[in-house]
Amino acid sequence: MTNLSCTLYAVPGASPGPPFLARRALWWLAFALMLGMLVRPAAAAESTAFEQALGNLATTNFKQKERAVGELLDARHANTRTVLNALLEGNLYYRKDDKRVFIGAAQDTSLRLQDPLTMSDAGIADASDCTKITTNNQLRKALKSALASFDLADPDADVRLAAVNELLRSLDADRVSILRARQSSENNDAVRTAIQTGLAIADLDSADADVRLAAVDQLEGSLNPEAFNRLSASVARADDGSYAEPDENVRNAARAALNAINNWRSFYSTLETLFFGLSLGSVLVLAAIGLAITFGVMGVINMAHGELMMLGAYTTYVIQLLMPQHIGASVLVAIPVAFAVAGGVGVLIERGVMRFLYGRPLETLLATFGVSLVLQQIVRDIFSANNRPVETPAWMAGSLQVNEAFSITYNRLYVVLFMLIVFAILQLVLKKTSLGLKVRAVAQNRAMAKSMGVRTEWVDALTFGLGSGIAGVAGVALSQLTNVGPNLGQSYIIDSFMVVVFGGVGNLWGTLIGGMSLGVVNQALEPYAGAVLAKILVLIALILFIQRRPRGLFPQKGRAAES
Amino acid sequence: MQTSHPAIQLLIGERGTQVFLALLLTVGVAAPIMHLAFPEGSALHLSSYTMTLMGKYMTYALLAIAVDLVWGYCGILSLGHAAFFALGGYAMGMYLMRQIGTRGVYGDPLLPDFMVFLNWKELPWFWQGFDMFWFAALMVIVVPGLLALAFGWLAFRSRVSGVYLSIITQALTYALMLAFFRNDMGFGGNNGLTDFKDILGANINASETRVALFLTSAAALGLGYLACRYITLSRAGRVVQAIRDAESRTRFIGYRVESYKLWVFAFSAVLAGIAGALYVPQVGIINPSEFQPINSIEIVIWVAVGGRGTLYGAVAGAVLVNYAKTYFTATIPELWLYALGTLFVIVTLFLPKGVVGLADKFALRRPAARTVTA
Amino acid sequence: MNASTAIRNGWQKVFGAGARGARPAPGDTSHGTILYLEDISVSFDGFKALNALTLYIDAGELRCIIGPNGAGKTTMMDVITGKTRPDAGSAWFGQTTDLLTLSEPQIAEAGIGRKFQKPTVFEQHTVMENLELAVAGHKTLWTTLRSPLDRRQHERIEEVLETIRLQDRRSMRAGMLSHGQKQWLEIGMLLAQEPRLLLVDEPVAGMTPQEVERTAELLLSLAGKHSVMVVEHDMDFVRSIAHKVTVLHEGHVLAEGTIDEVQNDPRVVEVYLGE
Amino acid sequence: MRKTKPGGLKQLAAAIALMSAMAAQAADTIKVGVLHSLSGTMAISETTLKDTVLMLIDEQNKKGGVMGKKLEAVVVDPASNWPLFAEKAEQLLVKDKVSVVFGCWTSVSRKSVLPVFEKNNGLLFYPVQYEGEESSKNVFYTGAAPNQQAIPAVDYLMNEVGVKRWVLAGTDYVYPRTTNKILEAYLKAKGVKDEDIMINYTPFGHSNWQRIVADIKKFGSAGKKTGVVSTINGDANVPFYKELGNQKISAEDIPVVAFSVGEEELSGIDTKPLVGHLAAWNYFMSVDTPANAEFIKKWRAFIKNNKRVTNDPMEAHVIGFNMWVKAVEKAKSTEVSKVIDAMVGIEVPNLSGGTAKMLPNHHLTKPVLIGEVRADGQFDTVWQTDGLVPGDAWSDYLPGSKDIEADWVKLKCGNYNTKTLKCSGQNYE
Repeated sequence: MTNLSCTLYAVPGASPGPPFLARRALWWLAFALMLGMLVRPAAAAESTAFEQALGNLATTNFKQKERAVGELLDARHANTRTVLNALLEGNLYYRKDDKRVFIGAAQDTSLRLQDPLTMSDAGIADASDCTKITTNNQLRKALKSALASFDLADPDADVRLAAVNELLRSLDADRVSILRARQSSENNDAVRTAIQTGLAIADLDSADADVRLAAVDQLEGSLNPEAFNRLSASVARADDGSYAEPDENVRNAARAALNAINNWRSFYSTLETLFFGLSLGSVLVLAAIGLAITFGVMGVINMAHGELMMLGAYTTYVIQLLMPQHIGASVLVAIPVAFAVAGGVGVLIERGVMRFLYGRPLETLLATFGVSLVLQQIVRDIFSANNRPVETPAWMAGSLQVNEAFSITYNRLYVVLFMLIVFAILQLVLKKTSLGLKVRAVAQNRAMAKSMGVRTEWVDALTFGLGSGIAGVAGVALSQLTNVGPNLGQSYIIDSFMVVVFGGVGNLWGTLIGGMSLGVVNQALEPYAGAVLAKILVLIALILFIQRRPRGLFPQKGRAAES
Repeated sequence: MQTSHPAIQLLIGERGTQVFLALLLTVGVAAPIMHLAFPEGSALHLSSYTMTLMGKYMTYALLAIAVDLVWGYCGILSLGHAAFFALGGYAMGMYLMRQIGTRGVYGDPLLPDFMVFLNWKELPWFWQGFDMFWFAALMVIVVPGLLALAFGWLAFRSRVSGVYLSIITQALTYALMLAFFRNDMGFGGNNGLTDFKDILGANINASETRVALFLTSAAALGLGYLACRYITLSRAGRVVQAIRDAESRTRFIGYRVESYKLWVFAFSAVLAGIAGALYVPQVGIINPSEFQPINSIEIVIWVAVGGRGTLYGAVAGAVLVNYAKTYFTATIPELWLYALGTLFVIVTLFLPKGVVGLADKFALRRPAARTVTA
Repeated sequence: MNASTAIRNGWQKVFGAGARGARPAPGDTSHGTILYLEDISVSFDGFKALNALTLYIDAGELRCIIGPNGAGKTTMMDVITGKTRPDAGSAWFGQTTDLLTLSEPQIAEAGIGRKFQKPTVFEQHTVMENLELAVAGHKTLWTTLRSPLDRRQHERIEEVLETIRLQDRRSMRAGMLSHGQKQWLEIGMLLAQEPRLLLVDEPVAGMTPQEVERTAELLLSLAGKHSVMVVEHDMDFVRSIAHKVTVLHEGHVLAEGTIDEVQNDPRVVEVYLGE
Repeated sequence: MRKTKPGGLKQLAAAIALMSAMAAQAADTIKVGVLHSLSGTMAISETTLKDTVLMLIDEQNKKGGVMGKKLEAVVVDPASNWPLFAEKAEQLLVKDKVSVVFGCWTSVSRKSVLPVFEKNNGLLFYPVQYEGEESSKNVFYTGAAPNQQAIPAVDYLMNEVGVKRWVLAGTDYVYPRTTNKILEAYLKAKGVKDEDIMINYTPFGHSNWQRIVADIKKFGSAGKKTGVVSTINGDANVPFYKELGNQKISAEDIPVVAFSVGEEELSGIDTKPLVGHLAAWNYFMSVDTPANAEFIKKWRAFIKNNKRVTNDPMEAHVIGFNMWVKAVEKAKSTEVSKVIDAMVGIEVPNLSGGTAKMLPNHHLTKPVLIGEVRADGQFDTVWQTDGLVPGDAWSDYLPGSKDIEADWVKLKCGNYNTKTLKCSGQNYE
């Protein structure tokens, strides 16, 4: 057996690597399927081969590890799958003194070992006596591919779909035959479609023109990138004028299919751009909306606004430190806490500094700039100048795969939704509560509001606190998108002011629509102009826009606003 | 009884001006002598480091005056003056780059080093002419001036004012910063222009050149100050201040407010450009971070700390804040942001007229500056 | 107005080109009327501040405009001085000058001066400087930058100072003046401007009875040489100066005539009593 | 400055005595300048290096200093402001008269201080990987040159991973521009076609990567193995990797090899989405050598934080500092010219078990390590060069610089053109 595989490896051109390993896994699976049962060999020969293969894993050489994985598959041992899984998850160790391989579970500084041969407990070892068997990308890919073939018969359709997609990543004749065998017994639509697409791609290589034609028909409308690549290749004209696809009819069908695919692709890419724009716009709006209150309603040029967002982001970090077991919930908990922290600091700033400066808006700029420097340095002293790692909860990671050409990342999607919720709540507070009424009254006519018994000082503090608190909430969202460090605020302050001014000072709807349109325009330009030029163009457009409409998108109207 | 010609009032009048001019003259004379005449190690020796530092402060002071003219006197809060400063600096930097000649690391006679490594084959059109000093000097004035005219024409014509104006000036300098950061623009990208060798044939690092640059900065500051003072004392200056206090009222008396604002803005931009041009050879580098929006805000803060609406206050603020920065970053590198931040808050809260306002309070029963004009 | 003239006008506004050049003599009053307002309408957010207002002022006339709050008095002045552009209608200064095409400084230069309801003097400037700013003459940047006032202008300022009795306050900052003095200073600035049509918004608010009396004298003395339009609430004051009174209501002219005619007009009575 | 409490003359006298003792000592110390930003955008990276130098000085003083004299650190904060770097450099050299300066991170800060060091004949140790194309008499470059980082990394991707299609993504400044230029020339020399290379530049601190990552994904779906070579700088990395993770681009499909992401940066990132992505450095904290274990222990004790990580530029400072100490002892003087002459040829052990040698072009010999990011923010070394790679100041793959050589021993020149036989730049007469 060992000899045989040695000769097998010696075959020139059989490059070691994922397809090679997967193929053997597939053969094995095919064999199992043919027998209609999972093989349960207990034979001594297989155990020996398995044991030997295991021993070969005890190395730091990745090439050798790949070979050992191949041997493990060849051994067709009942525990092969468990071992491969353990290797993929980094739970496979070898003892330094005798190079024996174990499945290990880390417990503080020690390891609970399990013998992979018998799956029996092998006692506890000191962690420093064992070496973890590491993997690299190529090895992990091979392992995943090998494990996928085990999953093809999994009762869970999602697992099967993932397995099929894993196999589609590198198709060859063996996989095709496996997929063909699986096709008839597959009862889930999504999985079957995936299999059919894969088979159709394979059929493009058929010698029979009718089969190829049928395959092209099958692929029409498919957004699988591989399908697109193969179809494009088939109609591409080589240097000598010949085509990869010899049959004229098939070529025409392929062109038609490509046309259809291209149409869909450009449709989805427009959707994608729109979503990118909306999500960028949401970030801008979130960053700006607190400012729309402190700056727009109160007239304070709050240069510390960015630092209040930074406080919100750091709050998220601290909350995660406090509840490391519940990362998923930590972000939700952080929202009210960040509101309270940033809002509280905002009230402090208002009571300590701002209240002496009403009616002197430009001086608020100076003072809040000073405050922002101090806040930055405080954070630097507490948390160090380094960025802090804020974890992304599982429910915010990944993307919503609409189809193979269009997916929406969850974190961006949630940010859009989150922004809308924050905006709605803010509108409610300002329009429906007595605080909101007072805020608007003070904004419009301070003296009059005061004479009517509104405690303007109290309203000022709460308004500033509200704006600051919302900045903190925005910081929670930003912590999921970007660095959490002392400079976080600086990178958003300019953009925030632009959004508020573009929308029209004192108008929350203006901020919403302004931020969204700036985001969409920026993203629409980016594919043509690149990220930098797109931003420059947006800035120039903003300058020209303001000179067309000197009071922003939604100016405050009436005689009061004119003077 | 009758308002005398502003030219006569330039040197007399305000005590602040007198103090400023006296100080400038003293420093301008003493510093070069202390640097050149006394040997190193002598107690009276002034190191080239200190002198260059003082020269740098002077360019900052000139920049502060420029901002004070538009903000303190005309009420235009420009948060984009660093852009004009940087443009002037770039014009000078381009001249200095061209003077390197074959002494660059690649030894290319025509192309600056960064163009060689970007594989550029020929000099872009906008670099033509900068090998001549007079042309570069002209550009120091023309480029910021024209940009200010174009920008101001757009903004003032449609009566953009207040925070809207401030924010679009930020957008202007921000856009310029992003543009200059692009290596494809042909201004050296992030590294900017550096490693200068000669200015007007003299080694830029030589003591004599440093003295000459220092003296030029002092002269520019003095002349810039007097020019601004002339403007503020003239009838036009009074119109400008009237615009600051009641813009639409000024319009109803028959003044073309836009025109006044535009030319004051442009003149101020030119001053900023000159300051930038003098700054660059003394610090030895110009790079796009000079365009940072935050820099423009800082200039405004110098003026506010010093005392808005008095030219000598702007000078005092620029020197004070920058000296504080130099001093704090060396003595308390870990705490200096606290010191600076607190300084800003304290000045705003307790010294609404800046530090010169404080000085005025102590100067007993000094006749108000304005009464002198009568 | 097409795009190129718009740009040219914009350019002129900013650079003042043509300001010293030949311009048609504004306010040609050969037909005896100095101000024509016809069918002027202005609305703010759906609220009609002026509603097809039609009003003529004769050369040399002293006209009083009265009306309850919100009648559109200030808006009308805004339209005349170029601050507000009407949605519809026409406004001519004399036969040749279309006010709707001019900017505020051009209108001022054409010869219309305005005193605001709330006294707006330049508080940081001295009394003298306020008058210097206002005094008639070239007001371009180049002139003001280069040359001080000429002899004639100085004389004019002295005259005005005497008229408004602020000679001994000439070096005082305008912000330090009393309310009445500010009113006077503003009137003085108006005089220094030597306009042909004066728009005076509530000139006697906050004045002592003596001051009111003197103001009435002053305004009467101006009439004839200048045309004056006074907006005022104080009916005694109106009675003391007015030959002809116009009543505005809800953005249009309700009644016009002598003070007695107007006061006996039932519609006017209803408007005022209804208030 | 603490005020002396009004507690009697004794205390005052003691304080005076102490101060005079300090002054006496100060006269007898060797001053070491530390020129790293402690505030502003670069504080993130540079603060650690300041602490590293302080620790090294502390260690050296415990060993009795250098030539019997104690070392004294002079720390300044250039605040991530490039002109301020030049000003502070001049202050260190002219006012404080330091014997040596350890400092700078960004290329622009180095370019800014370069004339100052050359004019005042100062001595600078620059610890960060950089774009090369420079060799100054007054600067020792202890970080990697492009041939000690970028080229081996590309070799690894090409030969071991089988990458056929390349994305060169970088922040738009000199280091990525130059590195990508070198890599592009190198790849083309290896037969990679134009259409298989995608080059993309983004501004500093770029945070919205949706579009670019989507483009990379499309570029990578053309049926050939695709790899990304990232010279993306600092702050822009976090959102970049997050976006990669969220758009489900795994390291197995499209590996990203980064030159600016080390342990320090990873400690500020949620590393889950990064697992498997690569970095090329000359040192990893996970390197299993006694010297490294000792260094980590000392560092953690000094910084009083048991979780602090170490990184490549820190190792560069360790090497540079030890070399400087050796050179001073060899020259028996701290005089800059003598130390510079003594530096070339000095060998000190590095932390990964090899020996760093100072070459005549003022660059070092270094091993090159490729590591894959682990979930705990450390790297698994997956590949390393057989021996040490000598740093090359002037790239052989750039048309402008392939004829240029730096040799401060024989040629006494940092940019000697072997074609024209001329020396330009610093020693040009």
